[in-house]
Amino acid sequence: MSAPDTFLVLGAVVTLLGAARLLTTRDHLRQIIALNVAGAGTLLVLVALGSEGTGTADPVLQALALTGIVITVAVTGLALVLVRRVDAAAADADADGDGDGHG
Amino acid sequence: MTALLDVLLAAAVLVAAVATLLAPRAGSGVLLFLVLGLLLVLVWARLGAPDVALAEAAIASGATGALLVSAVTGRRPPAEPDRARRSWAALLPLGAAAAAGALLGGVLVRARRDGAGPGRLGDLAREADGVVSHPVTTVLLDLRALDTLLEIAVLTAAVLAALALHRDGTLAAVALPADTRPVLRGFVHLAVPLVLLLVGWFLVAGSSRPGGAFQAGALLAGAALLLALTGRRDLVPTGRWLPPAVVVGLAGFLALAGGTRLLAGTWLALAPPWGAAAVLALEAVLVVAIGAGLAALVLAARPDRRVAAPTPPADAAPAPDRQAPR
Amino acid sequence: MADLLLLPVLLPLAGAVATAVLPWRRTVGLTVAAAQLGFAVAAVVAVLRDGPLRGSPGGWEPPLGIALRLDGLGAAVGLLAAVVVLAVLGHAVARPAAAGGPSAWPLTLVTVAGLQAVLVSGDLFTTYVALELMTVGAVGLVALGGRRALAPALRYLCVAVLGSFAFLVAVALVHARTGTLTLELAAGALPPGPALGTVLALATVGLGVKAVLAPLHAWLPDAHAAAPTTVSPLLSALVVKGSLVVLVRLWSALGGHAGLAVVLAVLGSGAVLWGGVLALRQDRLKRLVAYSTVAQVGYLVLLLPLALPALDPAAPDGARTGALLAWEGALLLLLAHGLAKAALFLAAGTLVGVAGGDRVADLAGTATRAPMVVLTFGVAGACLAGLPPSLGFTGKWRMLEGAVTSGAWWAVAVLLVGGLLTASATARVLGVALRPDPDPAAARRGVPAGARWPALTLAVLAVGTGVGSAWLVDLLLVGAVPAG
Amino acid sequence: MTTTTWLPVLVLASSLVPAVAIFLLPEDRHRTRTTLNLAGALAKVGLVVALIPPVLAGRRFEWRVPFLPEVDLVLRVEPFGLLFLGLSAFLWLLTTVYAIGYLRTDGRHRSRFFGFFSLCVVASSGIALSGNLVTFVVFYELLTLATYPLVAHQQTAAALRGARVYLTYTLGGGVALLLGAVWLTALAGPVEFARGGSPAVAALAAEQPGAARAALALLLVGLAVKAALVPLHGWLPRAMVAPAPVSALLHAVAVVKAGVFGVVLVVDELAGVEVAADLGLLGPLLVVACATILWGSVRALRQDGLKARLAYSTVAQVAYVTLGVALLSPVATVGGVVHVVHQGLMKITLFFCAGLLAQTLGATRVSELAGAGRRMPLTCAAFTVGALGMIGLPPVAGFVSKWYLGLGAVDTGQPWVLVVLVVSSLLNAAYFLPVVGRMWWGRPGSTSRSGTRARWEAPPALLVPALVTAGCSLLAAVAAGVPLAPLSMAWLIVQGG
Repeated sequence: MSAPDTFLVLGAVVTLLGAARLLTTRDHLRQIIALNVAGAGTLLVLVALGSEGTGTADPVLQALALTGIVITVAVTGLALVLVRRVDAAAADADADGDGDGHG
Repeated sequence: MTALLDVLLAAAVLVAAVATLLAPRAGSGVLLFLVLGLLLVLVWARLGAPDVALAEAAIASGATGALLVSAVTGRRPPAEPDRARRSWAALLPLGAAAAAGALLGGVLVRARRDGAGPGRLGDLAREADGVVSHPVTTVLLDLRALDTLLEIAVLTAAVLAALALHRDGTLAAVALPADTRPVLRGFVHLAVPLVLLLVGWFLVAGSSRPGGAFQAGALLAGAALLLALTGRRDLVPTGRWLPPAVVVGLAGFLALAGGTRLLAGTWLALAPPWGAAAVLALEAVLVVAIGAGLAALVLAARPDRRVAAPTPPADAAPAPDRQAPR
Repeated sequence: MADLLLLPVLLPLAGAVATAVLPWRRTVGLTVAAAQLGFAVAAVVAVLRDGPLRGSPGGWEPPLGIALRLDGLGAAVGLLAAVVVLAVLGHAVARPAAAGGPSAWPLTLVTVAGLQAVLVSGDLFTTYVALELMTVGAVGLVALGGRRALAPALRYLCVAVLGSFAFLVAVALVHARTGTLTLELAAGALPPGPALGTVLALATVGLGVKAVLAPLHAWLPDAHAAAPTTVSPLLSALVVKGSLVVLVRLWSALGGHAGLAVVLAVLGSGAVLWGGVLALRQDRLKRLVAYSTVAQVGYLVLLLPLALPALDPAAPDGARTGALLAWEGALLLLLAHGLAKAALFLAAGTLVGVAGGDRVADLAGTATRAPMVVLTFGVAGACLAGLPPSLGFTGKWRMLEGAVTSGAWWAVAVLLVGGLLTASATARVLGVALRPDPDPAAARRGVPAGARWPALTLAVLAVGTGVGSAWLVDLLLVGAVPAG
Repeated sequence: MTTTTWLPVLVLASSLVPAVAIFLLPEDRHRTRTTLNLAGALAKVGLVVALIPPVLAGRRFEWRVPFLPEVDLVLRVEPFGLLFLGLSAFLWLLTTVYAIGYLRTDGRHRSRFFGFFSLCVVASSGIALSGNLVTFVVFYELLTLATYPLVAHQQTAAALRGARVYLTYTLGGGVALLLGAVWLTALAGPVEFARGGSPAVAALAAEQPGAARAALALLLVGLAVKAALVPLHGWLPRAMVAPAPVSALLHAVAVVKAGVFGVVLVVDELAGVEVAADLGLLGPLLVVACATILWGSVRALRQDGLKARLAYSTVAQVAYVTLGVALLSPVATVGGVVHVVHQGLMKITLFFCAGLLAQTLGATRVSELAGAGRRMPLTCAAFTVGALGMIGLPPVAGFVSKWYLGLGAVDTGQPWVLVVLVVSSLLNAAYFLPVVGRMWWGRPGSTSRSGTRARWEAPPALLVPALVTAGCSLLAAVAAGVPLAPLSMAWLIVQGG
C-alpha cells in the first residue's frame, strides 16, 4: 500500500463519512460542516489519484482539486447566508408568537 | 520511515474528520474543522501538490474557516443540543459509511493500478507548451480555461444569490460595529500592507511557480475583512460598488473569451506573444473579484443591523455569547 | 462550429453580469432569451444536417483540452430550454410580483448558462462544474420565494452538492481507469467490471439526487412549492432535465449495467406510482404539481432498464428494436414533460394568485375568473397524462410499443397506471376550478394578458409538436449510441 | 385510386378554425359567434356534399403526416366514414341552430360552450376520417377531452359529478383502447383500415391467434364504453345533466356514435368479419349486444324523467348496431350500418322535443306531459314520429333497420335474435306509447304542468330543427330506395363500391 493509495482509501472513507453525517443530522450548521468534510474527502481522492508518492502530482488533477476547493467555498458561503436567514426567520416567527401562521 | 509518517498523518486526518463530524456543539465542530484543514495542508504537501496546499490553507481553511466562525458566533444555540454523539443510532450510519468508503477505496486503488500507463493526461499536460511555464496555471487558464470560467461563474452566482437575500441587494444594512481596541488596530496597520505585498507576490508568481489568483484572492479578502472589522469601512465596497466588484472577474473572463475569438479566431485561445500578459491581466481581475466575493460572503452571513439593534426579548435567557463583539 | 456550442453558454453569463449591475434588466433578459432561441434553432438544424457538433475551446484538442459535443438529445433539450425560458421571462415581465424581485434576472440567466453548459460539455469534469453552476443558480432562485422557501433551499443545496461530490468521485474513477476525462474516449476504454459498476452506481446516485429519482426526491416538493411562480417551471422543466441528460449520456456511452438496471426499474416504477398517488392526495396546488414531477422522472428513469438491450450488441434482435423504441419514447416524454410541466407550473402560480390561496380547495370559481389559465392547466395536465393529441401521448405510445415489443409487461402496467393517476390529479383540480364562484366580486381582479399567453403558448406547443413529431425522433437519435 | 389532397384536413379545419376563433371571442359578441358557428357548419355540410359523388365513384382522398418514424397519421375518406361524417355534419348544423336559440335565454359562458362544441365535432369528424388505428385513437381520446367541459357546462354539483363519472368511464376505456392499439401495432406494424379487414391483422390472427384475440378484445372493451354496452353504460344516464343541445349531440351524433362506429370499424375494416368470427369475438359481442338491448329497454320503463328514459332508450337502440355487426350476415351488417343514421335522426328529434318541452312548459317528467299535445302540437307531432321510429313501426326509418336486422338473424339461422328484436320492440312500445298517449289524449290534471293556457309553440329557431329531423326520419324510410338514401349507401358500404 503506497502512500497515495492510503490517502486514496482515506479520501473515500472521509467522503462517505461526511455524506452519512449530513443525511443524519437536523441542525443546518452541522450539515454544512459535514458537507465540507465530504468535499475535503473528494479532494483527497482527486489528488491521491494524481500523485505517485514522489515528485509533483499530476497538474490536471491539481487544477481539478483547486476548482473543487473554490466551488466548495462558494457553496458554503451561500449555505451559511441561508442558515443565517433561516434562523432569523425562525426567530421572527417565535418572537411574534407564530402570529403569521408560519408554515 | 516515511511509510510510518504517512500512516500517522492519515490516521490523524481520519480522527480529525470523525471528531469534526461528531462534535457535541457546533462551535467545537468548527474548530476541529480548522484542525482538519491544517492536517490536509500537510497531506497535500506530502502528495506533492503545492498549489492545492496553498489553496487549502488560504481558501478551504482560511475563507471557509472565517465563514464558519462568523456563522457560529452570535447564533442562538439550537433548542436541544445534538445528543447524537452518545446514542448508538449516530455511530451506526457512520460505521456503515466507513465500510462502504473502504470498499470504494479498494475499487479506486485497483482501478488506478489497472489504468496506470504512459501517455496519461498529466504527462501530456506537462509537455504542452502553454503561454505560462507553471503546469497547474497552464491547465487552469489555458488548457481547461472553460472550467475555470464556469468556476468563477459559480462563485459569482453564489455571491449574487447571497446578496439577493439582503434587502437592497447590497450589504449596506449589515451590522459592522467597529472594534477599536488599540492592539488590534496596531496589528492591522502592520499586517494589511504585508498581506497586500503577499497578494502581489502570489499574483506574479502564479505563472512560474505554485500560487495564483485563487490564493491571492483569499488573502485579499482576509485583508479587506481585517479593515472592515476594525472600522475602516470605506475601503471595503459594501454599498453601490459591491455588485460591480463581485462581477468584474466573470466580466473579465468573458471579455478575454470574446477577445480571443475575435482576434485569434478560437475561443479562449492564448498565443505566446500576448498570452502571458493576458493571463496576468486576467489573474489580476480574478484576484479583485475573488477577494470582493469572499469578503461579501463573510459579511453577507452576518445579521442585518435591524436584527442586531432590538433589545433582546425579556423572556430570552441572556445567552453567554451575546456579549461577544459582533 | 465552436460558436454554436460556446455562445449559448457565454451569452447568458454576460447577460447575468449585465443584469446584476445595469438597471435595464428586462430588456437585457428578454434579448438574451430571444438570442438563445435563435442559437437553439440553429443548433438543431446543424445537428440534424451533419451529426453531433464537436469543438474544443482554446484550440486544445481532447484528450488534453476540453471536448465539447452537442448530440441530438442536447440540441433538443436546448431548444426546449430556450422556449421555456422565453415564456417564463415573458410571464415575469407581465407579472413582476411572480418573479421574486430584481435579482431573479441574473440568477435565471446563470441557471440557463449552467444548463446549456451541461448540454454542450463532452468532458466529465466540465459537466461537474456546469451542474454546480446550475445548482447554485437554482438554489438562489428558490431562496427568493420568501420566508417559507429558505429552509427548502438550504436542504436542496446540501443534497444537490452532495450529489455532485458523488458524481465527482465517479469522474475521478473514470479518469483513474481510462486516463481521460472525455466521455467519448472513456466510453471504449472502460471494460465491464467492478469499476464500471461503481462509476454507474455513484453517478446514478449523484445525478439521481439532482434529478429527483424516487427515494432521493425528498427535497423537491418543498423547494418547488415555495419557489416563486416563475422559478418553479425553470426548476421542474429544466434543472431536473440537466441531470437526466447527463445520466442518459453516461449510461449510453459506458454501456449500462444489468444489476443496476433492475434496481432502477424498481425505483422508476415506484416513483411513477408513489409520485402519482401523492400528487393525487396533496391539498396544496403547487405541491400537487411538484409531486407529479417526481412521477414523471420515474417514467424517464424506466428508460434505462428498458433501453439496456440496445446498448450491448449481443442482445437478440427483437429486444434491440424494442429497446430502441423505448429509448425514443422516453426521450420524447422528457421533452413533453419539459413543455407541459412549465405550462402547468406557470398556470398553477397564476391560479394561486387569482384564487388568493394555494390550497386546491381555494380554486373554486377560478374557471370563471381566469378561464384561459384553467384551460392551459387542463391541456398541460392532459399532455402529462399522455392523452392525445399531445407530445406526451406520442412519447407514451412509443414507449408502450417498445415495452410490448421487448415483453416488459411490468413497464406497460406502470405507464398506463401512471397516466391514469396524472389524469385524475388534473381532473380533480379542474373539477374544483369549475365550481361556481364563491365571491363573484373578486372576478374583476383579472389576469394580465402577459401572464396568460406564455403558459398557453407552451401548452399549445406541447399539443402541436405531438402531431408531426417524426423529425423530433430523428433529432433525438443523432449521436445517441443505440442508433450507432 | 387514392389521391393525396388537403381535402380531409379542410373538413377538419371547417370546425377547428371556428372553435379556436370562438374560444378567443369575448362573451358578449353574440352576432359574430353565431355567424362563425353557422359558417363552419355550412362549410362542413358543403364539403361533405362535394365529397359524395367522387367517393361513390370509387376515388379515395387521403392525407398523411409522419406521427412517428414508421407510424403515420392518416386521414382518408371512405364510404362508411363519409356516411358517419355526413350524419354528424348535417346534425351539427341543426344542433347549432337549436343551441343558439336554446342558450339565448339563460346562456352563460357561451364562448366556452360553442368552442368545445366545435372541438367535439372536430373529434367526431376525425374519427370518421381516420385511416389507421393510431389516428382513430388520437381523435377518440380528443372526443373525451372535448365533451367533458360540455357535460360539466352548468357547473352545478350534479353536472360536475356527472362529468367526473363520465371522465372516469371514458378514461378507463381509453386505457384499454390504447393498450389494444399499441399491442396490435407492435405485433402487426402500423395497421390501416381496409375494406374487408387489414391483411396484416389477418396474418397476425393466423400466426398468434391468442395475442390477436386479446388485442382485439381490448379494443372492443375500450370502444364498448363509449358505445354504452352493458355493463359499461353507467356514464350515459348520469351525463343527462348536460344542457339539451349537448345531450342531443352526445347521444345522437358524437360520443355514442363514435363508440359504435369504432366497433363496426374494428370488426369490419380492421379484423374483417371472418377473422373476427374465427377468433370467436362475435359470439360474446352478440350476447352483450342483446343483453344491452333488453337491459336498456327494461330500465327505460321505470324512468319517470323524460331525458333519463330517452338515455336508457339510447343505450338499447345503439346496441342494435353492434347486434348488426355481430351477426355474420351482410344483410344484418347493412341493418346495423343504416341504423347508425336512422337512430341518429330519430334520437336527435326526441332530444330536441324533450328540450322544447322542458324549456317552454317546464315539463321534465313524463307525468307532467298530460295534454301537452294540445298546447304544443308540432313538437309533440315530431316527438311522436321519433317515438314510432324507435318502436320500429313502418312509416319511420327505425322500421327499415329492424327489418334488415331481422332478415340477417334469419339468414344466419339464429332465430333467438329475432325473438330479442321482437321483445325489445314490444318494450320500446311499452315505454314510448304511454308518453305519446299522455301527450295527445291525457287531460291536463293537477300534476300536469301544461295548465290551461292557450296554444303556445316553441320559438321557430328551436322548432324547425326538430321538425326537419322528424321529416328526415320519415324520408329515410319512405325513400329508402333512392340512390343517396342511407340504406343504399349502407348497401354500397357492405357490398363494396
